[in-house]
Amino acid sequence: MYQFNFQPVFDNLDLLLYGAWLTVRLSFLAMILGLVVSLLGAVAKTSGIRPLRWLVDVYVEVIRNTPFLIQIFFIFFGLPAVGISMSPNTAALVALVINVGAYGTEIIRAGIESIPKGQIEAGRALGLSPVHIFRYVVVVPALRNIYPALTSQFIYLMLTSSVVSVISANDLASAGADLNARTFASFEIYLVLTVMYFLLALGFSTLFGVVRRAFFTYPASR
Amino acid sequence: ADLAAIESAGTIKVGMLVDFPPFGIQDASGTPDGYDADVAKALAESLGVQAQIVPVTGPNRIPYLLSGQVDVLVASLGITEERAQRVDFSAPYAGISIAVYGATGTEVAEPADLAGQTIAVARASTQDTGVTEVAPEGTEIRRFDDDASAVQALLSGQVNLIGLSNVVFLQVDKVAAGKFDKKFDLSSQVQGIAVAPGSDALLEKVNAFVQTARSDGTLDEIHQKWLGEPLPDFVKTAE
Amino acid sequence: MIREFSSADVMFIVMAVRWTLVLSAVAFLGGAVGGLLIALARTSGSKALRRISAGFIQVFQGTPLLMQLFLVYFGLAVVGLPIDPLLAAAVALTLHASAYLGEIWRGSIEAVPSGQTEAATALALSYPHRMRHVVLPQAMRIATAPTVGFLVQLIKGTSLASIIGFTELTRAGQIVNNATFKPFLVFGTVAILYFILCWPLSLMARRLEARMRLAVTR
Amino acid sequence: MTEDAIIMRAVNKYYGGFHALADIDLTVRRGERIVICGPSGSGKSTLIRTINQLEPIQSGSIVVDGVELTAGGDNVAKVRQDVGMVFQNFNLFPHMTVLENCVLSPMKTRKTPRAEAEATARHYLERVKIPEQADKYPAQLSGGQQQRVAIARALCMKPRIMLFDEPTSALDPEMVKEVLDTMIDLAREGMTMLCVTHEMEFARAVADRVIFMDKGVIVEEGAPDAFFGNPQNDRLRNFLGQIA
Amino acid sequence: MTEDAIIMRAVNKYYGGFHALADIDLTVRRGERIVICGPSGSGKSTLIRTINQLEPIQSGSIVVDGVELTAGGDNVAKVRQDVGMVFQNFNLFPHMTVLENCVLSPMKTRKTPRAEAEATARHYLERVKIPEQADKYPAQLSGGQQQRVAIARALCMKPRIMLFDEPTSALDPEMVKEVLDTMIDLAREGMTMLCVTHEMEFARAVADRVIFMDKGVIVEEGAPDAFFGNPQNDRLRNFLGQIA
Ligand SMILES: Nc1ncnc2c1ncn2[C@@H]1O[C@H](COP(=O)(O)OP(=O)(O)OP(=O)(O)O)[C@@H](O)[C@H]1O
Ligand SMILES: Nc1ncnc2c1ncn2[C@@H]1O[C@H](COP(=O)(O)OP(=O)(O)OP(=O)(O)O)[C@@H](O)[C@H]1O
Ligand SMILES: [Mg+2]
Ligand SMILES: [Mg+2]
Repeated sequence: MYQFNFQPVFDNLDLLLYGAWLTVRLSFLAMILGLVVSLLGAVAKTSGIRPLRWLVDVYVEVIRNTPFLIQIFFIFFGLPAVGISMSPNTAALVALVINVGAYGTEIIRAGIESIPKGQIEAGRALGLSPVHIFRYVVVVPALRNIYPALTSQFIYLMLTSSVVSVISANDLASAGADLNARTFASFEIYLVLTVMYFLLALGFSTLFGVVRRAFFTYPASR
Repeated sequence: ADLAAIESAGTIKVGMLVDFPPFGIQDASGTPDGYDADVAKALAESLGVQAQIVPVTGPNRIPYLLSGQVDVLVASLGITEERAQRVDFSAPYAGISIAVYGATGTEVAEPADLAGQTIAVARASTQDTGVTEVAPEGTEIRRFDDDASAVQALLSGQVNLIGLSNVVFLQVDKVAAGKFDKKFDLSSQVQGIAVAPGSDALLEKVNAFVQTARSDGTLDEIHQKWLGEPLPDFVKTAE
Repeated sequence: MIREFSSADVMFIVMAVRWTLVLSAVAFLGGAVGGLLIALARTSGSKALRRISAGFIQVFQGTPLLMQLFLVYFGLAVVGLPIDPLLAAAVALTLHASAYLGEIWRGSIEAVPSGQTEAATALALSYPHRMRHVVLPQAMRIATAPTVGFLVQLIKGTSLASIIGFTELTRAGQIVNNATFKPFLVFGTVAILYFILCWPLSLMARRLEARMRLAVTR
Repeated sequence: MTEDAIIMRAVNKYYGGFHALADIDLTVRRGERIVICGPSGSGKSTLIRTINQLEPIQSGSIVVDGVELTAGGDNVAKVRQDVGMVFQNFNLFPHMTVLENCVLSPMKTRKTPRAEAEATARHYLERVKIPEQADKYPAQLSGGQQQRVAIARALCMKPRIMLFDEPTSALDPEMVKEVLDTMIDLAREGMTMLCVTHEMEFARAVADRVIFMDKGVIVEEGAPDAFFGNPQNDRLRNFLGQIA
Repeated sequence: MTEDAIIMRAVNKYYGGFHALADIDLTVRRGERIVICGPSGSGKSTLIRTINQLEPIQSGSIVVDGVELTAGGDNVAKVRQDVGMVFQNFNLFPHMTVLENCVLSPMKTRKTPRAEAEATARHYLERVKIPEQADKYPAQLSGGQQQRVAIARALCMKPRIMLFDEPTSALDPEMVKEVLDTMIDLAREGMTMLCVTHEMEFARAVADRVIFMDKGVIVEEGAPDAFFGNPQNDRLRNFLGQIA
């Protein structure tokens, strides 16, 4: 039977905690910026402007249908060839934002399209401008309708951010890998990492819950 | 693993890397091949059983062994003190030497010159350990998932130094002839066949195999085939 | 020992697609069934069911698939229950997909106005009929985009199964890249193959959505 | 079977802190036609929604067709097959055509074959004067057309009790008359009916009993003659005063 | 400024192949009160929805307050601020309280300060008798309460023209009277009004002109006296016959 020994993990807990902090920071920033990209993308996709819609379509389909690993690889190793060179951590953030933006665009678009036409008509009849209608009439119910899907995507983002270690960016997973290389206590490390990721996800879910209660708890229409 | 069980099953499950040329590769038909594969076959032969090769990766090879999914690792596993606490090593059956390489123009002659430089290594590799040990304060070590990514960082100009084995550097030099050269040696590294702790009977047999193969020319022949020279002396003499 | 990137390598990568397909199929099937059950439990009237499903989602959505695979495969072996890698992958992928799809579908079900359920209830439709004919078809309108978004991520996520020994598409690409040092060529090929696998899903989703849009609400 | 179609005893219903129904006692005989009226927000919709358990009640008991609703889950399902309902805001299924809306429940809960269910549906659509809209989606109908679909859909279940929540609100006078005529027919066929409506004409013409609600309480009830001719309650007098 | 509030010329509207409005000609003078009636599905809602361009028209022209709607995009926005509308199905914003529903547009399009907008909103909520519901969400209101919020919301924009689509359908007779009184007040204040309604009382009491539509066509129009007293058209005679 395998003898578990968590000593090496606890001896290096500070390393893992720092990694966890990096993951939180990276994914939080990516969520915020990704939300902005998603909203813009969804607006463009539901707008009447054809070329804009096509452009967003291409962006969404290319990003959604290719692996994140390859996207980040391209951004970090490929872009220097055309003179765009970023530090690993910046490249990781950029790649994550571009990635989550594509998924978010589609999710939010579905939310926007779920708003009954009558709501928009009422906004128009009140003389509200399209921007005001979007901002005050559409956004909140649209986000409410797809909120679980969107927050799931954000949790997924946090978990997949571990891929950034391929370009030597630092995060919780890479801290775990470093520790693994020094101690070879793989099971112990994986167990502790799993628990830490779980706690981070729990933290984010709690945050999403707070946001939901603040904005989306109005009684649903009959 | 239990020697008797292996013998009665008639096969030994060997974990090996398939992404570490020329030690472990996959040939064009997808079959594992390379120095490790040949050693594994020779080992099986000496035990009088069939070798069943299980492809493993750098990060998961030790879990594979410890959880009993494979009986032995012939997986270019460098012998280090930390690893020796987890697994039992045979006598060395292969070796590589590790050095710092870099762009020809870069002036780095000794570890102290690394200060202020950015150097790429494969995470959790021997070169990672080696560079980390000697690098002075102010060195930025970038750890990539594997040698290929680290080399890509070098080729794309994201770093201008790399910790690499002589074997892999040979290949880099073919891709970018003359653009990079060796700066200084880090260490030489011998590799052992690993078994899970408590497999003493198996380990004894493996050790017997390695001793014989080192002296009767079996390993020289395989080494010649894959690396173009006989087994280096530092391997033969190491314990 | 460096190799040129040859047609044999391309074949090797293409052949690896079969594992990607097998793993995806397993994950889709397991996830669809599990996800539906989770979503229904999460929106049910029973407090216990809601709690349990919420806990399930929290755990399996909140931990990385890589870790789940690792712990199921190696963890069970370590405690003396060796498990077939395909079974391990099936278990982990099903748990993972069920949690995500369950959460996505819960949201879509809740977005259907309660008047619809009330009307179906007043018509004496049983719970399964209510769901099957009234609520789920309308929930689908909102669910399609996020579901397809997740499924294409799942296809790509099966690459994590390489940790337990599957040489699927991504892993095959890494192996060839390590032998050839041609990342853009190799990963370009890999990306195109993924695109070929995923793109039809996106197209299907569009068709489906366009069809559902016919019946719009005023 | 008992004589009484619906018996409500001391029913109380709260929305959070808001007392929407206060100690409602009501017995409806088989075949009786009851009209419920009262000011907006007085709890009329809430009352009829408790009868088929769309709104859970906090205390009291409701017995429908001899079956105690509050007792167990399974009863409710059986009772609902016999209780048709027309909602104030229709609640048509937007993803189904008019015909599909009508045949869904007969086919699924009564296992009526499609052909028969469609025949019934077309019959009732004819009766509410929109046979030609059968293949449209609800969003393509005018308000009045939607309301008539809702009525036809409920009738397709051939219920023994019908609950109407302002079934003529979106209709023009002509259609109101059509629908009321349909309802009078149904009444003749012996159907038990509870109808929230402000059509006093209808109340006078077909109701056996008129109930006036205010602030969640049944303030007055009686046969139409007495109700309209000699209202006892101030609030009701006021209310009726506005109509004349 | 011209004398005429609304001028429709040869307006045609199709839903796919369905001819919903056929060659509509209609001129509404400033301050005029018009009642539109007609059978269900005759195009009444469609007609008033074209006036603030919620439904695009296929041919013809519509001029509102001297502004040609069909000409360009920007006009529409300006015109809509002066044209209030109460929808047949209310279309309240579910994520805002009653008060927020009412102050949204004044604050955003007219830049009214919040305090002032809220005061106006409370004033109109008072007028439709639901001041105490100001902080509830639409889903928490009864049907009649929702309808009154819709009316108050439209009035908060202080429009010069009001379009009502069956503004009293969900109301009890008492409330109908309240709302009609409010509308009569508005009419006195000189507001131009188009009202789809089946309340013939209201038509008689306040309408300057009554319009009868059938199958997308204006069949007859006239002052209430002539309209009710001496209908020319058979279809209309029939229609009125049902009411009496
Ligand atoms: N979900 C809810 N939360 C809080 N209050 C509610 C809710 N639903 C209804 N109410 C309140 O309960 C009261 C009764 O509502 P109900 O819908 O039964 O009225 P009603 O008599 O049908 O009125 P109407 O004729 O306007 O339809 C109203 O004052 C309403 O505001
Ligand atoms: N989107 C649509 N597609 C097809 N037909 C439509 C659509 N919207 C409305 N119609 C049809 O246009 C006709 C006019 O509808 P409208 O809503 O204007 O009627 P209305 O006079 O307001 O009736 P009601 O009094 O019942 O509200 C109806 O026959 C309706 O079926
Ligand atoms: Mg009501
Ligand atoms: Mg209408």
